[in-house]
Amino acid sequence: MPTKTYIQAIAEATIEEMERDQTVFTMGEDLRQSVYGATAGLVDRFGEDRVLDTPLSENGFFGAALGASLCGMRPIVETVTSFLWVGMDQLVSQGSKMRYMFGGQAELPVTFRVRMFYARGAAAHHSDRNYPVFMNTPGIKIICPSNAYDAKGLMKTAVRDNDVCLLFEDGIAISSRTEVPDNDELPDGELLVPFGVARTVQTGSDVTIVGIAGGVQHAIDAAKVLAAEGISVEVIDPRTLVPLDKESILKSVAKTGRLVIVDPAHKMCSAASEIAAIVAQEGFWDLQAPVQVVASEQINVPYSPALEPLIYPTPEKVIAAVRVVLD
Amino acid sequence: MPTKTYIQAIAEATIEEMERDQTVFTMGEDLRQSVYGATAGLVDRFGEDRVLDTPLSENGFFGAALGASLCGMRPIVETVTSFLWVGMDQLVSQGSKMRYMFGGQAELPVTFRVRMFYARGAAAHHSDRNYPVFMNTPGIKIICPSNAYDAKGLMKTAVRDNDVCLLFEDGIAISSRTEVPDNDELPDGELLVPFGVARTVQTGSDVTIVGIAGGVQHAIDAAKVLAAEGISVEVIDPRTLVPLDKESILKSVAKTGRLVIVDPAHKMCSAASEIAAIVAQEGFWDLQAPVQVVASEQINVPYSPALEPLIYPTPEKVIAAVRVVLD
Amino acid sequence: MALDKQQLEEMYRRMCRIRYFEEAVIEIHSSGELIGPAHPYIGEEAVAVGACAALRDSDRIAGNHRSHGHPIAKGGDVNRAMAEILGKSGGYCKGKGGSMHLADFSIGILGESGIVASSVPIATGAALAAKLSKQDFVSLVFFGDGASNQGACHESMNMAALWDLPVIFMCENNGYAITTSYKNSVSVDHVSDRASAYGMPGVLVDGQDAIAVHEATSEAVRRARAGEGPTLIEAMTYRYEDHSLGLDRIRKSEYRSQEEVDEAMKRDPLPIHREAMITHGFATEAECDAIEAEVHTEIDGAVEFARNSPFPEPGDLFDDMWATPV
Amino acid sequence: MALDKQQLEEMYRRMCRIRYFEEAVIEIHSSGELIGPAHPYIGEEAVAVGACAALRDSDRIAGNHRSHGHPIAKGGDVNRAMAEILGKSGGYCKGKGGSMHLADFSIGILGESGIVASSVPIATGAALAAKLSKQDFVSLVFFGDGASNQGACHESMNMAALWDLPVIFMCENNGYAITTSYKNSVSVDHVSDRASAYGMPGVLVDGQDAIAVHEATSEAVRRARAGEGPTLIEAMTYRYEDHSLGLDRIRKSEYRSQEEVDEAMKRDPLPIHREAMITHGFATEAECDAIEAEVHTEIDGAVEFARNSPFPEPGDLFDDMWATPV
Ligand SMILES: Cc1ncc(C[n+]2csc(CCOP(=O)(O)OP(=O)(O)O)c2C)c(N)n1
Ligand SMILES: Cc1ncc(C[n+]2csc(CCOP(=O)(O)OP(=O)(O)O)c2C)c(N)n1
Ligand SMILES: [Mg+2]
Ligand SMILES: [Mg+2]
Repeated sequence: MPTKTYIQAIAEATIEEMERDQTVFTMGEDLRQSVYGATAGLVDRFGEDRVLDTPLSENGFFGAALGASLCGMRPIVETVTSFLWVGMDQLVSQGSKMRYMFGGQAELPVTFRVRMFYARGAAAHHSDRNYPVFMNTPGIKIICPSNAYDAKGLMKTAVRDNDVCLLFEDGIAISSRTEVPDNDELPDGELLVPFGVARTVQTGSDVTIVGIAGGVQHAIDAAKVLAAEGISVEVIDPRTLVPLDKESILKSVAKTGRLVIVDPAHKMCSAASEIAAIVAQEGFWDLQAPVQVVASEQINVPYSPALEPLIYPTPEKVIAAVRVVLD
Repeated sequence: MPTKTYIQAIAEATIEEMERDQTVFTMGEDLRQSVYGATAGLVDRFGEDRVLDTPLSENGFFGAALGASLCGMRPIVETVTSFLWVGMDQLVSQGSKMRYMFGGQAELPVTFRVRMFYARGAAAHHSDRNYPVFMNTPGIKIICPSNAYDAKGLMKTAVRDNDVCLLFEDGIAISSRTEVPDNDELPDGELLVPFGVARTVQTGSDVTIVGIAGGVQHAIDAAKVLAAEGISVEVIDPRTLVPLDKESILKSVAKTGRLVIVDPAHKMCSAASEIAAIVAQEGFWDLQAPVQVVASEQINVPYSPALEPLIYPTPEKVIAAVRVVLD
Repeated sequence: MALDKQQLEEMYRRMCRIRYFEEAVIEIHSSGELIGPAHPYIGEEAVAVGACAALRDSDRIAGNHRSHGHPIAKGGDVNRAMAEILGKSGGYCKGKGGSMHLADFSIGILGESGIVASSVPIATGAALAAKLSKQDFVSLVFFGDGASNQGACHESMNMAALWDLPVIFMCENNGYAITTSYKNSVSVDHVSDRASAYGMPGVLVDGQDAIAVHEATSEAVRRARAGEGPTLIEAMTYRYEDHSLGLDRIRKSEYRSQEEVDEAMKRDPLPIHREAMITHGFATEAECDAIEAEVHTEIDGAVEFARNSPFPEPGDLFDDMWATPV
Repeated sequence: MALDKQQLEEMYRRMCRIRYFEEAVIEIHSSGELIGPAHPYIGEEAVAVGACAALRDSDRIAGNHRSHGHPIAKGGDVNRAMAEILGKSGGYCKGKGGSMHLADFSIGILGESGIVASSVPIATGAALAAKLSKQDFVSLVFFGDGASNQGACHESMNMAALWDLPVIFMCENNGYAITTSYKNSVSVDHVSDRASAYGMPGVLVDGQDAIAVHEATSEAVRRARAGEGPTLIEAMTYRYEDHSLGLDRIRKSEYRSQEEVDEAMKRDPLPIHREAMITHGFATEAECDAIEAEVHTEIDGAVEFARNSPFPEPGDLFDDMWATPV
């Protein structure tokens, strides 16, 4: 099976969906020149009308995408986590609310591709990992692929979904490669990954590690080290946070009795907090030890290469957390 | 001791702080006519320069308040939870980040008074309870008074604090009365409530209920009913979510072994989730039963009086949760 | 005159419909049957009706918190509108939206919106869809003088002008944002003066004269359909009632003088339109009376419909949240 | 000329300082010593220097992601600036801010900001503080042609005009936002054309000519200090380098032609200023050479300072987060 990078997977999904459906188009800043790498060649293939370069107006063009989606279009919007703040009103007040508020009349098939830069010296203004914010605002589906395969399959599902989807493209995974089948290798001729179905990355019996986005790789790396010591780790990647496959997590905890969650977001009110809370409510009797959350420190992202790495989860922190729950 | 309404308490705090310190001023929409009830008479007392009516430009005037605070002023900004989305970029990108990003050079003594309307038929666009969102974005202090006494004391502390403070004025508590001493009744001549110190509303031994904002009253009401059945409830009001007095919560759970959290925010990634996660990590061995979260349903706020009340916490839901943890 | 008898009468009918509808809402509110906020459109009827008279069913509109006039002007059903305001299952949004969120996608009403200026980008996006998919519809958004100060307006107008989108920006300048005079919130004399900053026409029109609003809108619609891009129209109008029902704290006379209110009320859009029809021989007194009587009956019917419509069931609570549930 | 020899020389010194500083940054970046993004100001030096020459130390500035030129023009210390860019503890922000967030509050530099247009409201607020507290300072904000499309600009300009705030909106129109020509993102010919939409003067100036920028800014500062309110200045300039170091995907020739770049580079602000000084008899060739040599030494020193400055310690991580810790 061919290997592809995460970003190639996104690019493939975009092209396939644009070819399949004339109502799909992309909009965002500097797409034609592919500043963020996922839209190269699109304008030659699909023309300028389907690859819109917008002015610097996130609130305006997020809203325009939503408005277009109400009228039969299926926009794919490219942006960056930190620019979501600028367009927050359209995302939350309109994107997450219109459908319910209008009694189900609004279909909102917009996919926001949100690059999540962090851990690369971009400082506080360009390093947000803000999906937990949108977990607290009901009405938006939240997709956090940790690898190229899921990125492609989830992105294609998102484009076909009639709800607003935020797809967070993890900045530390973006150049990583995984096996991604070509369409002719697939029985259905295409790769679609459903929402709300966690992936069990590896099975194990001593402890469950739930990884989110870039946290999955840390979980895998930690599991490898622990395996050498005879500790059997089950790694679970929820893949989508809304919907969240809590059953898979609870089932795993029922088996292992121990839970560590790895989340690159800031710790307070993180996705990890939510999962810990769910297990403390619904999986309590299965727990044999305290839950451990490995998330980012509750401070802004410092620029200095001497400081920045200290705030994020690392395999070492995950290993330390596993030792706590096995203690 | 005189009783005062929550909104009177806010008004008193505003006047006292404006009298005390010439750099304090208020800005927001329709303050001079006191549309939201807390700024009546201010313009007569302090003049138009210190009671600024702004254009409808939340991002602009939130930012202007932050900019003014960098230059020695102490703005009190009035707004509504739902309008925070509009000014989100200034709040998060600038308000929560400037101090750290600039290596501590920026002092940001701005208090945002944020009215939290809900449960009064205002529909999805005017019923946000979005403090958890700001818990995930480090750099902002979050104040959630549940009663008039705390509203006054915390507000005065906020105005004197050099960090950005969001003070959420709970819409269902806003006309409630509690005893609030006049200044001449107080040894220090004024009422200041410190941040990060929870209030134990009542002590008890069977179960701990942590209430947030309007959730505190539900906790108290539930506790009354339960007391009649011989169930002894300890009620804790954290009062501020950032900083969060987790020690008081953990201590109480150590005593009772059981925890219910009542939070009017949407359940996913709520303040309640965070508290549940903290206890699952740090208070696990004290827990004798699953934690229970009573928060708002994970859907948008419906308008109909036949539907809206169904989504929020109620004393009945709290009682049911207590029965679960005591089961 | 570009309008014929039937059109002029229909405009009058819709203006009456809005007026009587709002009067009924005020009455219902004062009885305590309605708890949430509601923002009466009384005094501004000529704007929505004049504008919508220039549109087709397939054209899209979006509006704001002052939200009953726009959908009724676009041809919305007063029964379903009133039921929505009472939170009933027979309402436009099955009771989930209420006063500020009326919508009827089947006739191009993309929804009223409570966050000030938030539907301006939405309407711009609808126009973008029309352009990209080569569908023959235009989009029109109603927003206030206060709203014009929001960044969302700037961004939308710039995009619309850049891309020649078929959108009409219809600013309803009723002089105030709640209590704030537009003179204290808009730094130039007129909102329409800002059109030049985007390279689009800015048109100032008498918002009490439905025919004038229709004319200005028709030209903007012509431009839009011809691919010539957006237009900013500012209709000068006046709100006769308080900002919002339920906001008792703000009595109208505290931020605007009684003389100003009285003066403004002399130019009531309903009699202005009625007289214009009669003067120009398009309708008789009797015909106008008949329309008024018909609409009164219609609105009584709407109130009855709304009152009889059942409340939604608790089991409906989670419906309509997702296209594919989570 | 309003400027004397000393001022003109100081302007030249600062322009050279920016140029050589940026050249050093580019060199350091290509060596791999610098990982984060950095946005060279080369080609635009006359804008920041011309503008800041019209300001006092007590006046405030705020800037954006293209962030080294503004603080240096305002009199910032190149040692601390360079150390910050390398993430060192001797940097302006102790290594916590980096290239995009240089700030020196002690001389009125309220900070560069990475979110495009986000410092425009901040600078407006600084001017509000000056007005409310009757402090005698003005505020000036640098933002790009791309930034001008953000709603934050609209809202700020409207407020500033309404309240006659002492703020100067300095738009650095370098023709592009990353790869997007301003002709495809601003719907009118010039950003300064938009000033009329706020009722403030809009001034178009040659941004390659520091003296011209100084003159335009001086008049705006005079207005501001006199309580006459804000001014929007658009300085036409050009970015000689790629948008950002590290964004290798965007080679300059793909979105702008080599001819265009070559043409623009003929109007290099440094030689323009140097020649103006010499032509008008304010400085000799030798004096100019001496300045250049001095500044080269200074920048070498800055690089050395930065390299020698220690990285922050892990124990510093949580400092500076709160005024009163949580
Ligand atoms: C973003 C936002 N800020 C504030 C409000 C509160 N609010 C509701 S209506 C209104 C005034 C709107 O004025 P205008 O746009 O002129 O419309 P009008 O009410 O006059 O029709 C305000 C401030 C809001 N709903 N949304
Ligand atoms: C809100 C926001 N959107 C997008 C970006 C990404 N971005 C960084 S610089 C830039 C272009 C800015 O153009 P302009 O304002 O003209 O300044 P210039 O870079 O030309 O100096 C963009 C799109 C950002 N930093 N912030
Ligand atoms: Mg108005
Ligand atoms: Mg530019």
